[in-house]
Amino acid sequence: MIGNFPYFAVILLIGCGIYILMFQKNLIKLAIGINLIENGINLFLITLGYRKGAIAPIYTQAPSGQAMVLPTPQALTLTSIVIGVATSALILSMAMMIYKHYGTIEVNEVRRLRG
Amino acid sequence: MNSFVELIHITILIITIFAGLLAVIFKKLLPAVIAASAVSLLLSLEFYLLHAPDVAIAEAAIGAGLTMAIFIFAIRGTK
Amino acid sequence: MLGLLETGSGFWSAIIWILLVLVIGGMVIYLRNKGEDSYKKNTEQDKPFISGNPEESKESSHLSASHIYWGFTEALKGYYDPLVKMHTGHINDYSGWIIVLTVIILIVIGVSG
Amino acid sequence: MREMSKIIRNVTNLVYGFIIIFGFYIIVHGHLTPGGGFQGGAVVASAFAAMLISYGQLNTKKFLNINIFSLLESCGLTMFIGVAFLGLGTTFFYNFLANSGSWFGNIVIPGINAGDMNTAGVLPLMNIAVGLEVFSGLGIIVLLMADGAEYTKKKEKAENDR
Amino acid sequence: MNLFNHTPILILAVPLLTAFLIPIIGKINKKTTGILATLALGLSLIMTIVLAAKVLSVGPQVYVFGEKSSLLTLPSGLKFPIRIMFQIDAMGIFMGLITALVSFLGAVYSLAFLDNKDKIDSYYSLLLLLTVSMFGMEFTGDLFNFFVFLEIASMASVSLICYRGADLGEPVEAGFKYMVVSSISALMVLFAVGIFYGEYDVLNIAAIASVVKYSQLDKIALGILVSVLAMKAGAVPMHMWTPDAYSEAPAPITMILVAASQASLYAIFRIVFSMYNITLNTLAVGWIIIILGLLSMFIGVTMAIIQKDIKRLMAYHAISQTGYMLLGVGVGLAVLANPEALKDYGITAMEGGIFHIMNHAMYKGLLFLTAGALFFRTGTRDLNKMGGLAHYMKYTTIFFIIGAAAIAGLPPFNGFASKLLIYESVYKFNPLLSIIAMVVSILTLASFVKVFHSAFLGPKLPQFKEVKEVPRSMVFAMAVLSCIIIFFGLFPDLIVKNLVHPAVMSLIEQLQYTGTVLGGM
Amino acid sequence: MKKIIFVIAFIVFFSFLVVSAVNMRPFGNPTFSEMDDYFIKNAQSETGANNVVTSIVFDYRGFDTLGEATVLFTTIVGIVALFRRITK
Repeated sequence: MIGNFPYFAVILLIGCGIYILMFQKNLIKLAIGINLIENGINLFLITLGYRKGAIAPIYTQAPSGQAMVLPTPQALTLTSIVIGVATSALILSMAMMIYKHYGTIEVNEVRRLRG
Repeated sequence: MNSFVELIHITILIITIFAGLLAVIFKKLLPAVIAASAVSLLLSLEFYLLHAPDVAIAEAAIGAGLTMAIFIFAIRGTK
Repeated sequence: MLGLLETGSGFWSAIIWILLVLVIGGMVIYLRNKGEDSYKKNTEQDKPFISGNPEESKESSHLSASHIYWGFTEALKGYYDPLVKMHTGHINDYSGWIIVLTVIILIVIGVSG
Repeated sequence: MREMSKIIRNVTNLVYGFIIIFGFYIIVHGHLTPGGGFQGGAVVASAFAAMLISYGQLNTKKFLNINIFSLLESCGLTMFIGVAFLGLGTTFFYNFLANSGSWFGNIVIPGINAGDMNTAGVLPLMNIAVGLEVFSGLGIIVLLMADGAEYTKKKEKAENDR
Repeated sequence: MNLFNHTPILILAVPLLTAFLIPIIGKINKKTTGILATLALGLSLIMTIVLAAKVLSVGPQVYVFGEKSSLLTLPSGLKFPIRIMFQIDAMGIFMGLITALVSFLGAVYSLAFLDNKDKIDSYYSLLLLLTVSMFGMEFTGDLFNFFVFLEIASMASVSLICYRGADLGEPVEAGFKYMVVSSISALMVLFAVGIFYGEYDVLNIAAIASVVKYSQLDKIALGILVSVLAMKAGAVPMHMWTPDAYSEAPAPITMILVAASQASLYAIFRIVFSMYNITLNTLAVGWIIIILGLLSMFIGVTMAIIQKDIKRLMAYHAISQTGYMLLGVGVGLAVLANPEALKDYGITAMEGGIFHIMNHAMYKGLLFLTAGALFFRTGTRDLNKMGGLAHYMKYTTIFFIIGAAAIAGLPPFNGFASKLLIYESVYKFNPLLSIIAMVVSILTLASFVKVFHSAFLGPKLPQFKEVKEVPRSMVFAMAVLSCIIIFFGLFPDLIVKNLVHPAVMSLIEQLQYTGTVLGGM
Repeated sequence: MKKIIFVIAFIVFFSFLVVSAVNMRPFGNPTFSEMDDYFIKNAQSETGANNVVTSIVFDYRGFDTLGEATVLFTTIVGIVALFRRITK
């Protein structure tokens, strides 16, 4: 019934993010787009690690005799979440500094460097 | 039983996608940020259902809490 | 021999090249020194002759950078205009070109099998 | 950012201590229950964010100091890489304490058990180091961005709000 | 505990530890941070040379994290490694040498260039972190670890690009643009990592190489990886961030950024050669890389001619020189499945391309440093406002002439040696490509004649009366690079035989890379 | 003109993503899981931690975690340098 539906959720989130990055014209919106791609890829990794009818990979007071989901993607996702918040923080502080110097956060006007 | 869990998965994912689309189409920044934060929150729920409690805690605290806070600071700083 | 670079179809050696340059340069200097001896320094001979007009001041005679290849860019206007126009400075374009190129590469890889 | 109404401040007063304690619990029990340095650090930092939002950054600066945070952050990172260096007798990041019988070195019976704090070798140490680094680091980010929001926004607008 | 066995990790760990300690030390004394960073980078340069000697004499080195012995790679009963490891072969150490040298000289140059700036401790910390991330990208044998280091590299370079952003708007704009594109690239790399993980359940590059099948998903992953990493390397038409970032960063950082983008180039080669090798359609992917190279060469150089900002001009040249590397290696890849052609000219073409990486790092670094020296004394980067500086800055002029001659491929400098290798071998593959490469070389010379004329020649200008030669540490950094350029130009065979040829062979022969980990499976 | 190219590219890129989603192995049934089975089986005895994820994060892939902490540190140093006019 569920089929490959989670993967489609992943690519829809990535698609939303890339759409924002390609067509929307506000610096903070761009940060939101990157955040969405990030979330999509996190979901992708966790989905890869899921195993039907398995439990979380923690031995403390676990029900016995059941398979566990794959733990590696969870470790990778933890890394990628922290990297994601770091990226957002840096991008947003740069957007604030751009506003300080330029007085705008519209993409059309933030282009003194060209040619 | 099994199909019930799958139904919950599908529902959460559909709401997540819907929130993601809202984050795209909202022109105002604050609603867009809140929609993006809702995506994070729902994903954290989905992570829990996928048996990844470690990631769920991290996503709830960082993705939904802190990221939204810094986005709101940034929106205040660019007004 | 040291400094001998095999290129598959021949070789290149900077040291031999330098020796050759030294030899040829020596010959050129020798020939030059044998040349015209009526030239004298600090006379009318070494002043620039600009069709009888007085020499301009040195500051205004310096050609600034944007004028150096004026003719070149003017001749290739049809090439340069769209090229410069492509460098818009929009961030959307930056990310857009990445997607465009990714798509092209994916199509080429997919078609070629 | 100005401070919020008195209700919100009181609720924050009540809650944020518990949030911080819960964060440290998550950090310390990282090798037994879901959680660890990152998650716990993030929870503690979100308590700081709540405080910042309800009290305004001018008041918050009285009890949260960026200099101390940056010191803590460097300490945490140095401790983390230091623990990794200590494994250099065999290789970098070698877990030299596990199953050794000394600190955090109790041998666990493989399989499901109730959990013993005194296991896992260097992992609890690394959890604490990373937790220290993450909560102070995210704290710096939140504090600096709140300051930056005041710094970069238009000045006359800020006057109107007051 | 034999520290000699741990050189691979100490190369990274020493600058990393210094970077973590610098914020604490900076609170006590700001002046010492620069010297400390230089010392750490010098130490890691020495260790890199030691490791290079070991790799070139003994063979590829493997360093496993957290295993009982640093040589034990496979846990019992498994076919592939589970831990993160460093796999350092000749190609990796070749890039490592470039990184170590360039960042050490950058730190030395910064001592005078950024004297008395505020928050100088942050600057040195970020410089060390950028260096560490480049080492990590070049040494690592794990795909996810590569992503992490890619992320550190982009964060550190963005922070350094907008280091002047507290007072000026343009650096922040450049940093923002670079951040957006490098986030996309890093996330796409992570997507590809996810694809590999989902398909094969391995993350080690050598282990993936042993199981990769070139299925539909592998093709998508390959396309994404090649395109986003080519973007990080600055290939046309995704080069637009390059002039922005290179021109707005402080000069020593620009020099290191060149090496950082070459680390991405290295990653393309690593993925195409070591991971896929002949399972992929070599002709198609080879032509993709060749065409990217041609576009980069031609558009880069033609855009450079019309620039007025000296560092922007040099940045466009960096794009065009990247094209040469892509061209050389692309030709090698196109004939990879054809042993005769590979032996006839493929290996030579790759030698040219790989040798050009090192040469480019050296002369482009030198040129950016001279541009920085001009900026340091005159306070402007606009070529229209400069003139007659040769009267005041004798050493800088000499260094500029050496660098410009090297980039234009004039004999006897090093640019000529690598370009000659590329011309001759590419001519056998397709004469047209070789001719375009030569035309580009001529245009390069033309645009540097323009810079030389407008910045250094001409009469003394009144506004530059106070200008004098730059401080000693800056001259030292430029002089070292000039000496290296001249040495490489005079004895190119030493470098090609001892460093470049092993690097090329370790790329072409996949087993040399995977065999060290998987034991010849 | 450029916008049309971008729209087409976006659509084609999205369709490639759809292709990859269709070709992905079925949800919930990993084809290969040797590495993870090794972790689940041996993590407890090798590192002594009950939480397998933590033992991967800090032991088997500890170097990644160091890199991740470094990313956070890099960002903070960068932001401090960017906002240096305020913090003085």
